Amino acid sequence: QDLAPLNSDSEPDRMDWSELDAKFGQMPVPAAGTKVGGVSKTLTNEYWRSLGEGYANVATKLGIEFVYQAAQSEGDQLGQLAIAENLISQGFNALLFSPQTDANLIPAVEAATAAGVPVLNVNDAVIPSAANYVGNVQKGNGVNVANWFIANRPDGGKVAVIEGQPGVYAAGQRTAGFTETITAGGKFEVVASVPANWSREEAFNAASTILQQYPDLIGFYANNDGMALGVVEAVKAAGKAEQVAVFGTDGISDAYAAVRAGDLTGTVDSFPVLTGEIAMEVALRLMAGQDLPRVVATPQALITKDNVETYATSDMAALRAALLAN
Amino acid sequence: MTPRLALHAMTKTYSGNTVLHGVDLTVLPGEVHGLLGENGAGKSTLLNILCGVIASDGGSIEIDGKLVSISSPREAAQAGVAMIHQELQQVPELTVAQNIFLGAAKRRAGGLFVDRAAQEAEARRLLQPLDPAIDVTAPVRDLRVAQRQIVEIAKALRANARIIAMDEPTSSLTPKEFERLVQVIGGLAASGVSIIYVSHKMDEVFRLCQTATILRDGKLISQVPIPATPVRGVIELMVGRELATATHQSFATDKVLLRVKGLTRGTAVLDAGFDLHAGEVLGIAGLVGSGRTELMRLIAGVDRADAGVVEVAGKPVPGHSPRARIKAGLGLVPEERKRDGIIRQRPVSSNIGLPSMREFSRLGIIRSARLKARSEELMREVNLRPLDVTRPIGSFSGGNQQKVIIGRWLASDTRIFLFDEPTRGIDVGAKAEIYDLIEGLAREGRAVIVVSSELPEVMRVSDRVLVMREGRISADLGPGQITESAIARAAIPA
Amino acid sequence: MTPSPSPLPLLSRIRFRDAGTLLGLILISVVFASLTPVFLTAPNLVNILQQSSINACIALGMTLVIISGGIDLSVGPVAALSGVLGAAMLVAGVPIPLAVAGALVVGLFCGFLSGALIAWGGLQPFIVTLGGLSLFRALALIFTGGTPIFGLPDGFRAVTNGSLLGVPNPVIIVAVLALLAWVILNKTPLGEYFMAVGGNPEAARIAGVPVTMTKLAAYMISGLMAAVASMILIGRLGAAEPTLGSLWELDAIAAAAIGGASLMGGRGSIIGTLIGCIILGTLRNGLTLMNVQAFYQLLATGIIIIVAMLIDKATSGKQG
Amino acid sequence: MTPSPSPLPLLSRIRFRDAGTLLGLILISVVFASLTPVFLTAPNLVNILQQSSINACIALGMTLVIISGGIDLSVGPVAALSGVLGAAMLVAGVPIPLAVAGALVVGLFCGFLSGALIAWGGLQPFIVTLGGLSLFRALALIFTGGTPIFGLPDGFRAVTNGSLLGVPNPVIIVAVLALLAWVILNKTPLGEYFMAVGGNPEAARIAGVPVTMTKLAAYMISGLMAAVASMILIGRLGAAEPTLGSLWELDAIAAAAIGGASLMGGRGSIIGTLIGCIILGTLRNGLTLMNVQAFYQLLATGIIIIVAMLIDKATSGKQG
Ligand SMILES: Nc1ncnc2c1ncn2[C@@H]1O[C@H](COP(=O)(O)OP(=O)(O)OP(=O)(O)O)[C@@H](O)[C@H]1O
Ligand SMILES: Nc1ncnc2c1ncn2[C@@H]1O[C@H](COP(=O)(O)OP(=O)(O)OP(=O)(O)O)[C@@H](O)[C@H]1O
Ligand SMILES: [Mg+2]
Ligand SMILES: [Mg+2]
Repeated sequence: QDLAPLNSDSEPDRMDWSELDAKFGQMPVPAAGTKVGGVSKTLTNEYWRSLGEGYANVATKLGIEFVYQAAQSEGDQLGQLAIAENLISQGFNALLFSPQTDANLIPAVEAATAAGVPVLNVNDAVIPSAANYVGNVQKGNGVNVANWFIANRPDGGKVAVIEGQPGVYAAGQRTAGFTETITAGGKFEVVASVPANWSREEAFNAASTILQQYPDLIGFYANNDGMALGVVEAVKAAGKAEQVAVFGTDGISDAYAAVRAGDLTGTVDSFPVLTGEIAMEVALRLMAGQDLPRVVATPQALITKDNVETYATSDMAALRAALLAN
Repeated sequence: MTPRLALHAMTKTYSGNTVLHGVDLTVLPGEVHGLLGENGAGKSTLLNILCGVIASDGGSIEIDGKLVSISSPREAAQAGVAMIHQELQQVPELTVAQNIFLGAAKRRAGGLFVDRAAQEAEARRLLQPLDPAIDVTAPVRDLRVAQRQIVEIAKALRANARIIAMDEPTSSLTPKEFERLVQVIGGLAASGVSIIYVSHKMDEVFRLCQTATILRDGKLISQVPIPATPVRGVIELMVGRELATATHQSFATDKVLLRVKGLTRGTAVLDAGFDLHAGEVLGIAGLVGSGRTELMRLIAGVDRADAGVVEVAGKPVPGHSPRARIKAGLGLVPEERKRDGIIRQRPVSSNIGLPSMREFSRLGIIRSARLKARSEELMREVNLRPLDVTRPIGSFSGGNQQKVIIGRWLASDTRIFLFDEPTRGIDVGAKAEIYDLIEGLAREGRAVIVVSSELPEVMRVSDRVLVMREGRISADLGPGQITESAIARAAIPA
Repeated sequence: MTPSPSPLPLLSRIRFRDAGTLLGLILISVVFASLTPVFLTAPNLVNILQQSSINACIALGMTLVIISGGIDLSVGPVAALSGVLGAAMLVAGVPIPLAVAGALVVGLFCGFLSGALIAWGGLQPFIVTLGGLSLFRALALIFTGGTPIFGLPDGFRAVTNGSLLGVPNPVIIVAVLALLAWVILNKTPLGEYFMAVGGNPEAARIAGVPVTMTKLAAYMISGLMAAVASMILIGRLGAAEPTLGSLWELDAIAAAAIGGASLMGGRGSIIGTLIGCIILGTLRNGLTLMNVQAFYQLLATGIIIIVAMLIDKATSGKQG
Repeated sequence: MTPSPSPLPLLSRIRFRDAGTLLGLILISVVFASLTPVFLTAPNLVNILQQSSINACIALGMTLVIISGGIDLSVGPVAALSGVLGAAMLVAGVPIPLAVAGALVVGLFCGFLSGALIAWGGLQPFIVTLGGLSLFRALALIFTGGTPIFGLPDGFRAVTNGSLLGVPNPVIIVAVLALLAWVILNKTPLGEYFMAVGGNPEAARIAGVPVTMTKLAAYMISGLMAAVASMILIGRLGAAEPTLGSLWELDAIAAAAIGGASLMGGRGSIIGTLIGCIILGTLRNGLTLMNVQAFYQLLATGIIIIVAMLIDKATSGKQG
C-alpha cells in the first residue's frame, strides 16, 4: 500500500489518545515472549528519558521484554540508524522510533516493514512513510503559548522567540505556531526570532542581547525548556522578571519547579511519560491487529502557576484523569 | 666563450636589511666555480635565487647568453639548474628513490603511475659512484646524516642539469666520500656541466675549483683564479683581515670530570668507556657511521643506553634525560642542527636561554633584559651576524645558527661540552674563533669533547684523540701519538 | 655492504603498522563475539560493513587530506549541500547519471573552495574548513528552506539499496573507491606529492612539487568523496535532508587516526583507515547488540578510541 | 653590516600581528554600528564582553595547548564534568570555596589524564582529546543521570552575577586570568617551554626542556580553564547541565586561530586570542541585534570567520 507522505500535524486520519479505549476497547494482552524495541534520539534530554520510562511502565506491567536505546548525542544521525538496524536484526515484535530527523531512519523502517515488524513513529521528527505515528501536534506547542499571551496581555506588545537548532522539524513547527498565531491579531510584534541550538547558554546570551535592544519586551517563547530556563536567568539578571513572561516547551521537571517558583511563566507539557505509555499501548494494539488511524495525538497542556499542581504528578492514572476531565 | 651562467646585479632585502648588494657572478661551461664568503655573506641566498626558491628584489639571470626568468624551482629545473641545498630538504617518510625523484617522478602506464622499479634502478645508478651501500628503498628517515647528504647530491645529479649549485655538499661527509664526489664532479665538468661550489673547507675548494667568487657582507669582493691565488689571500679577501695562525695549547689536568663506562646501545655503540679530565680537549675521530654521534647522544642522555654508566666528577648521573645530564653539567651541540638544535621561530635569545631559563629568572619571571644582555655579550664574542638577538634564529645563515647553539651552553654553567661536528658549515674566520673558544673553555678548567670528521680539526684542537670503529673505541691516542696515519689505521676496519 | 635491492624493509614496515590496527579490530571482535552470539553471524557482519561504508567513504578523502598535512572539518555540510542539490535535480526529473554527476561536481566545487583558500590563500586548514562547516550547512538549509527533499526516483534508490552476491552495493562502491584511493596514494605521482607536501612542504616545494595543486587536489577529492557519501546516504534514506552529515568529520578523523594517519601530515594508510572505520562500526554494532545504555556507549567509545591508539602505539613502535 | 641592537623588528612584528586581528574586529564593529544603533551603546558593549568571557576563558587554555603543539577537543566535556561535580558539592552544602576548588581540581585532573596520554603515552593530541570528548561527557551524564543540577546557593551565584564599577565579574575574572596567561606565556620559563616544545619538540628536549612536564602543564591549564569557565557558566545560569559546553572546543580553537595561533604549534598570542573571542562574540551579538534569520546567521558566521582570517593574513604577512 502506498501511503501519502505523513504530516503529523495535519494528517486527517487521526484520533485523540483519549478515544482509544472507547473506540477499540481495553488493551489486548500481548503474547508471552513479546519483545519490543525503542530507539530514541538521545538520553541527554530528560524528555526522551521520560518517554522511555512510559514505554517501560507498560512493558513492566504486562511483563514483556523491552529494550530502549538512543544515539550517543543529538545529531548523530547515522549512529541512530545503525542502532535501529542492529535492533531489527535481533528479531523484535514491534519497534518504536523517535528519529533524529525526518529521513535518517527510513532504511530501518523499510527493513522492518520488509521483515513484517510494525514500526511506530513516536514524536518529534516525522518519517513520511511511517504507517503509524504517535505524538503531539508540534505546532500546538507554539499556538498554546501564543493564546496565553493573547488572553493575558490584551494590550499586545513585543515578544521574542528563542529557536532550537536551525532545520529541525520540531523547532520550525513550534516557532511557526507561535509566530503565526500571535501576530494574527496585529497587536503583537515578534521583534526577534533567533536560534540558540537547544543550548541554555546560547539562549541566555541571546535573551540578554534582545532585552538590551528591546527594554519594553513583554515575553519570550523558547522552543524547549532548557533554553527557557536560560532565558529566565537572563530576564532575572536584567531585573525584568515582573515585566517579561517566559515560556518553554516540553514540561521537564526543572521547568515545573521553575513554574512553581514563579520564575518561568509557563511551559507546554507534552507529558512524555504518558506519551510513552500511550505509544506502547498503540504498538501493542497494532500487533494485535487493531486497525488504528494513522496518527494518534497525545496530550499537550499549557502549564502555568494556576494549574501546575494538577499536572505535577508522577501518578499516570491521576494524570490521565486530570487530562480527560479537561 | 659565452658564459654558461651570468648573474647580474642580484639584490635581496629582508625587511629593510639588504643581504645582497647587486652581486654579479659569471660561470663558464665546464667550470667548477667556488663561491666563498663568511657565514651570512649571502652565498645561500644567491644560489636560492638562482634556483627559484626565493625571489630576488632585482637583478637578472642569463644562461648560455639568453636572459631567463626563474621564479620557481620548477622553472629552474626547466632552465637546467639543479641545486644541493645547504639544509637537507627531504621527506623523511618517503624512500631514498622517491626523494631523489620527488617532483620529477618516472612514470609508466601512460604517465599515470610512478615507475618505482625504474626509479629505484636509476637511483641505484646515481648512488653507485657516491655510496653504493645506500638502500634506495629505505625511507630517508632511517638514514644517517651523511647518507642523507649523499642522497641530496644524487638528487641534484638526477636532473641532467647544465648548472649544478652545490651549497656545502660535503658538510657531513668524510674525506673518503669527498674523494668520490671529486670523481663525480670531474666527470660532470668534463661533459660541460658548470658547477658552483660553496664550501668553508679551503682544501676542497683548492682541489676542485678553477675560479672563485668571493662575497663579503652581501657584496661582491672579487673573482680570483685558483689555485693561482694563495689560500691566505683568498681567506683575507673573505674575512677582510688577516687571520693569526694559532698553535695548539694544552690545559689538561688529571682531575677526572667525566667517566664513561661500558656504554652500549644496540650495535651502534659497544662497550665504550673513557675518562675526560678537567681542562682537557678530547677529539673523537672515526669513519662515517662508526658511532661517534650515537656515543655523544648516549652521554648527553638523548638516547637511552642499553648498558653503561656516566659519572660526572665521580658521581653517577641520576636519570637518563637530557635535562638530568644538563643539570650534571653536560651540554650537547648536536650534529643535525635543524632537526635537533634550533627552535626556528624563536629569537636567538630564547634559543640561547632555553636550558637555563631558571637561572635567568627571579621569582619565576624571566629577566628578559638580563637574558638579552648576556646573549648579546656571548654572541658578540662569537661574532654573530647580524648581531640582533631578538631575531628568530631561523632567519640566520646556517653558520650563525651554529654559533647560537654553542652560545646556549656558554650561557649556562656547563662544565663538559660535547661538540658533534662543531664547525660544520662554519666559515674559516669563525672556525678559528670556535677553536679559540674551545681553548678558552679548556683554560677555564672545563672539559670538551670534539667529534669531527675533519682530521685537521681534530688534530688542531685535541689534547687526546679517541678513534671509533664499528661502535667500539679502537684507539686512545695521547699527546705525541696523534698523527693522521695513526688515526686512519685505527679507524679503518681490518 | 652490498646494495640491497629488496623492497622488504618498507613493505614489512607498512604491513606491520596496519597489522597493529587489525589486531585492535580482532581484539574488539573477539570480545563482542564472546559476549553476544549474534555478533558473528554473516548478516550482522554485512550489516557492520554496510554501516561503516559511509564513514569509510568520507574517511578515504579525509585520509588523503590528512596525509597532505591538512584537515577537512566541512565534509558533513559538503555532503548535505551536494545531497540536497542532487536530490532536487533527481526530483525535478533530471536523468539519474546527470543528477549524480551534478551532485559530485557540487562536492568537487566545495572542496575546491576550501582548497583554494588553503593553498592559494595560505590560510590554516582547520579554520577554513571550520568556516566551511557553517557556510555549506547554511547554503543547504537556505536552499531547502530547512525541509527535507523526498520522493527520489526508485531507479536511483535501486542502485544504493541493491546488492551483489549478498554484498550491499554501498559496500562495493566504497570498496572500489578505496582501491582507487589506494592506487592514487601508493602508485601515482599525486600520491607521492600528498606524502611529500604533508611530510615536508618546504622540501616538496624546492623539489618542484606543485604544492598548491596537490593541496587543491586533496580537498577536491575530499569534497568529491563527501558527495559520493551523500549520494549513498540519500539513496538509502530516500530523502535528502539539509541537516545530514552532522558530526561526520569527527568519525572520519577518528577512523583515519586509528588507522595510523598522523595529523601532522606525511603519514597515513588507506588500509589502516578502512580498518579504523570498521573498528568504529563494530564498536557501535557490538554495544547495541549488548544493549548497552547510551551513556555507557559514549563511555565505551571514548575508552576504546584511546585503547585502540595505545594498542596501535605499542605494536607499531615509537613513531607518534 | 653594523650590529643593530634595536629590538624593534620583533616587537613591531608582534604588535603588527595582533593589530591585524584588531583591524578585523574594528571592521566588523563598524559594519554593525552602522546597521544597528544599539550596537555601540555602553551596555551592549559590556554585554559583548560578558558573553565572550566564557569562550575567552576556554580559549586562553586552548591557546597555550596550541602553542605547545597540541589541541584540546575535550574542553566542553571537561567543563561539563567539573561543572556538575562542583554543582553537586555546592548543592550538598559544601562551603563555596571548597566546592569551587573541588571543581577546579576535577578540571585539572581531566587535563592531567589527557596530558599524560599525550606526553607519556606519546599519542596524538587530536585523537586523545577526541576520546576525552566522549569519555568526560559520558561521565558527566552518568553522574547526573542526564538531568541538570539546580538550586545553586545564592552566595555562589552572587559572585558570577555581580559586577564591579559596571564591569561584570566574569569579565574581571577572565581579564585577570588572561593577564596571568600572558605573563606565563611571555615572562616565565614555562612560556618559553611552550613555544619551544611547539616549535621543535626534539630540539627542545635536547636543550633540556622538560617536554613531558610542559605538555602536561598545557593540558592541565586547559582543564583548569575549562573548570573555571564552567563555574562562571553555572553561576550565571543557576544550573549545571551534563550537556553544557558542547562545541566549545570549536569556538575556542576558532578564536585562537583568528588571533594568530598556528595549529602546527610554536606560535600564538594571548592578546590575539582575546581579540578573536571578542570578534566571535561581536558577530553573534550583532547578528542577534539585527534579528538575522537562523540560516543566514550560520551563513554569516562561516563567511566572517573566513574573511577575518583573510584580513588577518593580508595585514600580517606570509606566516601561515
Ligand atoms: N628569511 C630571512 N629573513 C631575514 N634575513 C635572512 C633570511 N634568510 C637569510 N637572511 C640573512 O641573509 C644573510 C645571508 O644569509 P645566507 O644564508 O645567504 O648566508 P651564507 O653566505 O649562505 O652563510 P653560511 O655560510 O652560514 O651558510 C644573513 O645575514 C642572514 O641572516
Ligand atoms: N637513524 C638511524 N637509524 C638506524 N641506524 C642508525 C641511525 N642513526 C645511526 N644509525 C646507526 O648507528 C651507528 C652509528 O651512527 P652514528 O651516526 O653515531 O655515527 P657517526 O660516526 O657519528 O657517523 P656520522 O658521520 O654519520 O655522524 C651506525 O651503524 C648507523 O648505521
Ligand atoms: Mg649558506
Ligand atoms: Mg656523526
